Amino acid sequence: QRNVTSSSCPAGTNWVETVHHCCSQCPAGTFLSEPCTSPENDSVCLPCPAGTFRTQPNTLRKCQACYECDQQAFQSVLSNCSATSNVVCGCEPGYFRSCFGKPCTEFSCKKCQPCTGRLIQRPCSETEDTLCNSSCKPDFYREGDECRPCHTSTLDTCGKECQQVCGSNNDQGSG
Amino acid sequence: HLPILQWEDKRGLAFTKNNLSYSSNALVIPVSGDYYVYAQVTFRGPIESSTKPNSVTEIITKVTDSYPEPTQLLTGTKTLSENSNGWFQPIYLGAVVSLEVGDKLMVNVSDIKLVDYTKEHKTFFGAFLL
Amino acid sequence: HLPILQWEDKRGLAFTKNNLSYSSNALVIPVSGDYYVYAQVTFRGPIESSTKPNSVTEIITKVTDSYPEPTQLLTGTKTLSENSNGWFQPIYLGAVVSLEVGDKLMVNVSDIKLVDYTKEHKTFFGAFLL
Amino acid sequence: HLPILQWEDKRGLAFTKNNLSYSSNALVIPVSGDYYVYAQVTFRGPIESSTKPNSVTEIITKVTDSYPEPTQLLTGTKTLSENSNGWFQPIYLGAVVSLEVGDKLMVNVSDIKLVDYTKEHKTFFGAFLL
Repeated sequence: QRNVTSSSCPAGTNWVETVHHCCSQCPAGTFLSEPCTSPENDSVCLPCPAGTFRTQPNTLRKCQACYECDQQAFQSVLSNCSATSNVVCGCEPGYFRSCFGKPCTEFSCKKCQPCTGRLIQRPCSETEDTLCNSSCKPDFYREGDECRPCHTSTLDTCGKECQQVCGSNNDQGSG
Repeated sequence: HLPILQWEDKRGLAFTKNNLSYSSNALVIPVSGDYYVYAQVTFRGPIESSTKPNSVTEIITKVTDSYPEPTQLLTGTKTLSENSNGWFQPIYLGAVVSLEVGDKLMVNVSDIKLVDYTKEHKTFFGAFLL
Repeated sequence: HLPILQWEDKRGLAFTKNNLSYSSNALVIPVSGDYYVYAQVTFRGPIESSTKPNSVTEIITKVTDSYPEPTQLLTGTKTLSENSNGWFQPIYLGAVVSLEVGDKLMVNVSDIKLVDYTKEHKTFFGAFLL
Repeated sequence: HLPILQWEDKRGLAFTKNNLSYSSNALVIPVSGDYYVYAQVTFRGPIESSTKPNSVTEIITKVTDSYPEPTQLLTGTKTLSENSNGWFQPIYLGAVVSLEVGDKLMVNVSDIKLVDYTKEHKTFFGAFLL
């Protein structure tokens, strides 16, 4: 018998060393339970047990263990693990992905910034934090890099910026 | 005692053989001898709970019928200097220890909520007879 | 995929034997069995490139003819809290994995420019059959 | 040279066997071959001395009659970003090295005052023949 080596197996088959045969690949979602021993008696493939998967045709003796979403760190399940696909994780509403390097295989879920007192230029999404408008909303005045509501200001706390924004309102209010 | 980790012993990369068995969170030693015992725990944060830990600890422990208290075999403890954004901290431990048949090996951690259990190749535990 | 490290396999402390061979960046498994596989990568910075990384990752990966995708066997990932002056961060990984003849083992890293390749005793990779 | 650590070789978890002996701070290799050599050192601070170290280093070294200088086999070096309050930093090293009968293995550290020697399961050193 010509010495068939792994590199010369026909398409759809893989070399299985333990039986020195090119055996049919098991379809995605299954694994090689028993290798073929002759053309008549082909590979025996079994479904991946729960919690495991194979995305591709294979002659592996086990399936891969599913990842889990890090629900204690605000991750959510976008799609469950199936026999042919791993779990896909995202972030809970109100959180966005902060990647640890590229590609973004590892990420932590960070709280979206609230843009208090500002208009939202771009809402928080799965992959990006909220983008706040740089200027304050009406009836809010700038204090450092924060926007504060006019109604919380008092005569002695209402500085120049505050008076410009809230001052005219106060006159109307007290008029 | 510190919380004990639970492990997968069959699916994916996990396996047991040569009568080394896994039961109630412990590897059970089938024959007396010297074993290389190892474990890695990847810790990560922040998590919901408010308190930010200042350190993480992993301990490989032995429990034996011949002594009422666990014995700490290997310990890795690391202080955390990371700030509030996401952090990862792997701790690897491994060494040769003399064990008796029936001894049980476990992995304790300072805070189970900080353990990254999401991927089997980030947190693992094993032993082999020399 | 993440960049793959290249290794010295003959000079200095490096060697291969018992038919465990090294070719195109991978250790090639000569006989099926359980192997203790290990690697340490020392990462260091800063380097000229502007962006300061917030983490470093090392992954020992298996490639096999029986499956079209690599399998991640062991992963060490660490966030960097160091400030802008010089930093070093070693990551060691080691565990027992079941391998088939012909399987290839490689080490991937998050950023090859951050790897300290200057001294053979700081970054190393190996495997032995149990 | 960097300071050399001293080790306990009999009491507690410590032991030597198969003619691997310990004398004057070194493991002495009884038979030529490939050994898996490993060590963990837990560093901790602050200590009274004023200067706060910015890094810690652990090196497993070989001394041999056939060469007048020590050979560095494995090195783990880590910068410290921790602030002034208490810190812990474990460094684990392990790999296969080819050794000759009579070779001596030692562990050097950057600063012996920073080594946590208080518990045998935090700082340890060993080797076994493959």
